[in-house]
Amino acid sequence: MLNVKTERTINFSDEQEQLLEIATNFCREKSEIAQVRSLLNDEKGFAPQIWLEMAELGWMGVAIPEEFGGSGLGLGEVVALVEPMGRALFTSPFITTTLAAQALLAGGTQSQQARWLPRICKGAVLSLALSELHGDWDLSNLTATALEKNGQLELSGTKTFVSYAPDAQALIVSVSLNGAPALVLVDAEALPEGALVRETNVDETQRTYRVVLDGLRVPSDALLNSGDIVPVLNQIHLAANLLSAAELSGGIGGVLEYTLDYLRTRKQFDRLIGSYQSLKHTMTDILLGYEATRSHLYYAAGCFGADAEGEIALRMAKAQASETLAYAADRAIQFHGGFGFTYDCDAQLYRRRAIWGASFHGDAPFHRQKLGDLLL
Amino acid sequence: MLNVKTERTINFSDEQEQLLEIATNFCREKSEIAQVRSLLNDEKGFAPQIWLEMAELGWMGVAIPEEFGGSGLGLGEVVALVEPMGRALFTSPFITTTLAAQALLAGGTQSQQARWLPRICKGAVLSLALSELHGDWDLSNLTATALEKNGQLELSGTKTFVSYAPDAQALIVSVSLNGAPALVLVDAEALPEGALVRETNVDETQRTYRVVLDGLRVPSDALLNSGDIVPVLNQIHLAANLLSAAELSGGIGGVLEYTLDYLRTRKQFDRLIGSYQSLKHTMTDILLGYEATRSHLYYAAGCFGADAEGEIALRMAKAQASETLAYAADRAIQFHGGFGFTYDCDAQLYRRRAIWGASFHGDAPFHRQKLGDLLL
Amino acid sequence: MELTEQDRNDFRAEVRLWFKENTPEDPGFVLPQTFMEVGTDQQFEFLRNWQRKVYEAGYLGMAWPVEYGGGGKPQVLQDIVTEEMIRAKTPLIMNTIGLNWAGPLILAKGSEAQKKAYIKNILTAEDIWCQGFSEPDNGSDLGNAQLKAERDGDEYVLNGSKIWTTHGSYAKYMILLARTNPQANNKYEGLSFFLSPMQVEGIKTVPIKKLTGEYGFTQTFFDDARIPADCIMGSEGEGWKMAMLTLTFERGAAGGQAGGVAILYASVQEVVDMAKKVQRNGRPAVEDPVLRDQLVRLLMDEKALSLGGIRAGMAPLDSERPLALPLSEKLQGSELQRRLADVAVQLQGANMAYYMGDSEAAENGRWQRSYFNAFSATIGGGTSQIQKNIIGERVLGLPKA
Amino acid sequence: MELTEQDRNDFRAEVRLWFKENTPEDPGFVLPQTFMEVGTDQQFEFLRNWQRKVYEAGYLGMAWPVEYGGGGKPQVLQDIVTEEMIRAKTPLIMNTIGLNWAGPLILAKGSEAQKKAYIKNILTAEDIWCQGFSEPDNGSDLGNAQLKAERDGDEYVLNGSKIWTTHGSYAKYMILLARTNPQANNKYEGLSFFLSPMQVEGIKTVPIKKLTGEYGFTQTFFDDARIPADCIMGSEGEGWKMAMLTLTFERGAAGGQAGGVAILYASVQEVVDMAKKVQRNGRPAVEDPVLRDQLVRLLMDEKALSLGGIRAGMAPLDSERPLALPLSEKLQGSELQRRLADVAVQLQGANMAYYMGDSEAAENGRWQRSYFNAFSATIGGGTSQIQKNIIGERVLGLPKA
Repeated sequence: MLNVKTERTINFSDEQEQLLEIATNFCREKSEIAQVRSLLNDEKGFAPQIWLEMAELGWMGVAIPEEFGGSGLGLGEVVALVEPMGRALFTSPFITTTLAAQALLAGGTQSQQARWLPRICKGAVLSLALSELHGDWDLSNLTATALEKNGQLELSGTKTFVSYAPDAQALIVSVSLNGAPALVLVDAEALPEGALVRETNVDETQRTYRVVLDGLRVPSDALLNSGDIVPVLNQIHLAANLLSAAELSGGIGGVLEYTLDYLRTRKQFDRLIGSYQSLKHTMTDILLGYEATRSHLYYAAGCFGADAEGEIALRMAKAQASETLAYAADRAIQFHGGFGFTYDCDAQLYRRRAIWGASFHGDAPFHRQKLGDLLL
Repeated sequence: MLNVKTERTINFSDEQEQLLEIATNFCREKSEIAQVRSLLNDEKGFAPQIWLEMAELGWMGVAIPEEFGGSGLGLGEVVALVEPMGRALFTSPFITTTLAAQALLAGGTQSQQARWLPRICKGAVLSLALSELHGDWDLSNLTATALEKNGQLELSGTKTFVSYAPDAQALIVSVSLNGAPALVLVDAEALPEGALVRETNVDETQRTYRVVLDGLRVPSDALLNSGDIVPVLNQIHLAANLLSAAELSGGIGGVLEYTLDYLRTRKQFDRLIGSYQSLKHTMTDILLGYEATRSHLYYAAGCFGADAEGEIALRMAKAQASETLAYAADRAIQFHGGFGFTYDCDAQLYRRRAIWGASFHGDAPFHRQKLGDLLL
Repeated sequence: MELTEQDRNDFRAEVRLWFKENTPEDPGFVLPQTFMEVGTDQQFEFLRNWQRKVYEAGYLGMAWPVEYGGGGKPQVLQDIVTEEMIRAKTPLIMNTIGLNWAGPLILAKGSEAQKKAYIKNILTAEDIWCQGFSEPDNGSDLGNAQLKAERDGDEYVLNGSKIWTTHGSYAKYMILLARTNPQANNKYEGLSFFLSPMQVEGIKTVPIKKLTGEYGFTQTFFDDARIPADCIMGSEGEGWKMAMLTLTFERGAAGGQAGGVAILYASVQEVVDMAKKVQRNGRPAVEDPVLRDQLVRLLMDEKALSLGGIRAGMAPLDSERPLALPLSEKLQGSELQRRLADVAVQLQGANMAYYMGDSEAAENGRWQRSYFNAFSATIGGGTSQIQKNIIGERVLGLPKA
Repeated sequence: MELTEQDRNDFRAEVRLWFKENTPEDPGFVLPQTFMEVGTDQQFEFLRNWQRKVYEAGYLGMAWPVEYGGGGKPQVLQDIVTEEMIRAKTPLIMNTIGLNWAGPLILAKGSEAQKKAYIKNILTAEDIWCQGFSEPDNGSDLGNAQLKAERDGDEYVLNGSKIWTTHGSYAKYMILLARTNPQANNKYEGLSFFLSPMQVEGIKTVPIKKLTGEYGFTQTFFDDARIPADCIMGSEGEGWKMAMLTLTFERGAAGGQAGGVAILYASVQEVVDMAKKVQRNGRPAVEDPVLRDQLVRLLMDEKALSLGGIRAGMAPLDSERPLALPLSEKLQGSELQRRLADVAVQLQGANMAYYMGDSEAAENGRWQRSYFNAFSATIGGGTSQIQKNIIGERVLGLPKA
């Protein structure tokens, strides 16, 4: 309701404030646009030495309990790291590794946690293999299977959009086991030759792979906790959308500033084009979408995990971020005129990011539909 | 498909051309805005002497066969009369009477046709009583009932939005009879005292009434053809939407010109406000919506009755007209600034018309949903 | 006086109880949703009495100085009262122009005599205030105001006309922007600002019928009307400065308002509730998937607006463009109200054509009326188009045309 | 020659058969959707051969004069060919700038020598033509072109740069707008128009990588390049007039084009067909009610655009604003293509991130690529924003800023 303080407010911690500032400076320095563009054609798609610097800063452990070498904070703090990354188009296996850590915390066995979480804090890359070719955002819709045989699991099927798979020391793979969803922790060394197929992702800053599971065998103890795994999948789904919203929110900030720079300096018909009302008002709409995104985002960051309210908040954040970035980058291309149509104009980088972000665990119409179920 | 001539084209007859011109001049002359406004507080809501002039011009008989005194043309020709009426906010029982005539042609008995169609051509007002309080646009959803008893029909229930009911010599009323839809022709004289209750219609140019049927008895031969009446109801639904689209299309033309006049002459901050791009571009969007409406409308007029293609065309016309007028009139209020907020500014008249038009046999989302069923 | 959380909670409980016990029942006639919609004497008297009652209970002007009739308490208490009024769905507090625009101005810039003369009667609703800024030919362009004020001895002689005067026919005073020097260097320097009496020969108010069919505004005509020279605020030529300061109070960009709810905003939840009751195409409107998508969009926008109010105060999340949230609140709030009323009308399906006064109109035709009334906020106080210019230029640094 | 309906139908049948028998099979590499997208030599050679084949069959330049290589037949026959090409989904006809822009201009305004020299080789695709209008600093503002052409004896010396040169690296000639008199009364009078050769020392083309990752345009640099003085069209100072005439051909506002399909527009039905095949949230995308609403909107817009083309010729339905439909076709067509590609991408759900080259990309990533390529038409030839200004001013009579 307008002008009324909601009972719940935005909880923005000192840690978030510090991380936001540190990450902003870090990304500004380490991810200048020349660096971003040089990575587009790089096979890895990220800079390993910078990844190690991040590990040294403790970023991969932010949301990992202290007993495993982390800082014991939450995903709300991770949001403050990811937003600046999105703004600078800085890419690394940070999101997928963070989500893999969350999956282990939510559903891993004690020995899995003890084995992998400390390594993650120190810089090990892990990745999630949850999507399939049918493209359903419901992570419980699984056609990949595991069969138990002689104390081993035999996997088959194909997973899609597995980020940075060749750099991952392990993958967390969802499969159907005895008709129910299950998660399996697959050591990278167990993958057969040719299991990883690089995908052509519209977002060239990303590295994603299809993983062909056929012929893959892992020991039975590679299973995550054998209880009902659906809540774990749901939690990954929500966490993935929170971090995705943060990354997209940053992207809006980036493309907004990039476009404003042009509109403030480019002349046509002897006028600065930013003085034209049709451009000025559109940029204002984009600003308002950006502000709305950030409000949703940091509210969601502060109440992540708080049942329905937390879920509502992050779905709003993702829906708003996703649609706003798509619009902002679409207009950025248009408003850059002929230059906007070139590969050299950064507008396309953000537009491609918007598509990737929308595809990643649900786009705006998907989340609005879910919100309808929660709110109406 | 772009740039490809469709097999079917817009059939615009010489008769349509003539009627369009005649009606444009007629409405310009007979329905100046002062006249429109003087009728807002008039009990009847229309000028009977002008109605008789229309009858003399043969307008009520345009779509009635020659054997009944009409011209034997079709509803496509009526469209060319109604569009200029909408533009001038000219109101009369023309649409409801024309639709009643079509209902009689589609489903009336020979004696009903022989009795009423010639009278309609000469200026008798008839009206349709099809809607009910549940507001379903599906005309087969009926809670009003008729019971056959001693060779009579006993009616009960309430019909809504019956146009110009006190001036109607007869009403065509839909009821449920033995569990199936039926249409009953009710002579005005048979209506009990107090059966007509004037409604407060948001569109003050309209006169609509609730008709309380309780206690109403009519002879059995008041039934329209006793076969399946659903196709007749569907035909009325389609015809009503075609004429409504025409009226709304005219309204767009009217409010567009009205607003342009203001934007070309009103200054703020020492500039003609029409020179501001945010207004100019919006007006252009409205123009494009208007042109799209007219293209759909005259295509629909030319292929009315042609099965699926005709139905698709008129639903597109109604959806486009309805949404465009609502938008055009909403922006007209806004762009007139403070004056737009007054009752004296005509923008509100068109905005109210847009609501009435949307309510009348289906708004834009409704028709798009039907189009989805037909096209996807 | 530092208040503890406990103090605030205790006070909130007290206030909540008071409004529970004292909020008037439905008077049997339609009440305004905003202070600009007071269109009948019946409404006016009812709301004036309600304001006096709230004031006498100590819940209005709580943070204004005691010597002029205020409560001398911390602002936070008044804010709690406002929140509780909204929660209790009380009628609105009507004398808004006095309480929230003229009052803070007088307290900030007025002479001791002016404070003594005006402040208390604003609080009690004894004196109703109105505003004379807009003119028929200068709706958006205030700096171009042409109403003439010519000095003649101890008086100014006023000639011209003001428009959109809320409460014009009830007001005892008007905050008036007038041109004292047509030969000034620029249009702004020629303006002066007056606390003009309204019951003066030569001042006439004529009601304006709104697009809803109701009343609420007047046009005010000045025909050789003479007002005392000492009712000027500041000195000659300072009118634009005073007007701009008034607007910062009006827009809530500066504090100092007496409090009270001036506008009863509709919430999206109310639309949702209706969508569950109203039929569309033979089923509850809320089941329509396309409409659900629209409703969720509205809920998201409303939530963002509410969260924006919180975030605006949080420096680390607000440092990049600190003006973005404050400068966009009016634009977004007013446009949201228009859009949600529009959706609320549409979802009524075939019955959307029923208007206020029809027994079958959903929620007494409230939403149709709200939709039309919503334009007062998207037009008044700077149109939405002007707001976007301001944001584009002042927040985004885009060049002026 | 008056053609009967029967003549036209017979001709259509003949053409339909020819395209059925002669339309080439999928060459195994991606073909361009528009003439602006020819990015590889492989594509170029394939399309050049296809154009020659169509010309040799008598289906291109049918209405151009026989003496210059045309068919000397009624325009309606060429229009039938174009329609049948679309129906048969043939590859596009690539030498568009020659066939539809430069060719008509030369036929309308060129000397006999120019017609003899250029027309036939345009039709056979022997000579590829390109256009030099836009410059790096003057994308939208053609009248401000700065490329210098200085007369030196029997030659002009060119210095400067043109950008967005479609077919720049393949072209033998360029229609060139250049500044011959920087001291003219106004910027327009200083311009002249040339049929400039491209294989000249000092002219260099550099490919521009498009946002899709492909090629198709070049930037063209002129560094003391000398061209014969007699390749001017009209006289010095008539450049703006010639450029404007060229744009009327380019925009289809005047007839005289040689024909052939230059742009393979996507139809909404293709998106609908995909929506039936593609899964979204575990069910066919076409079953999503919100998406259905969007698809119907697109179908309506497409139908209106197609009907508008018919209605534009019908005086009684077009008399109020006869320029409205012709002037809005480019705007609406280009924006529709962008929107429909956007929807086509979105409906792919989680798989929308697959791009051209991925074996799992829906329809080979065609829609992602189409979406990006769609901006060439919303930006080129006058941005959509400029189109709206033109319509607002020329059709609606609104004042210029």
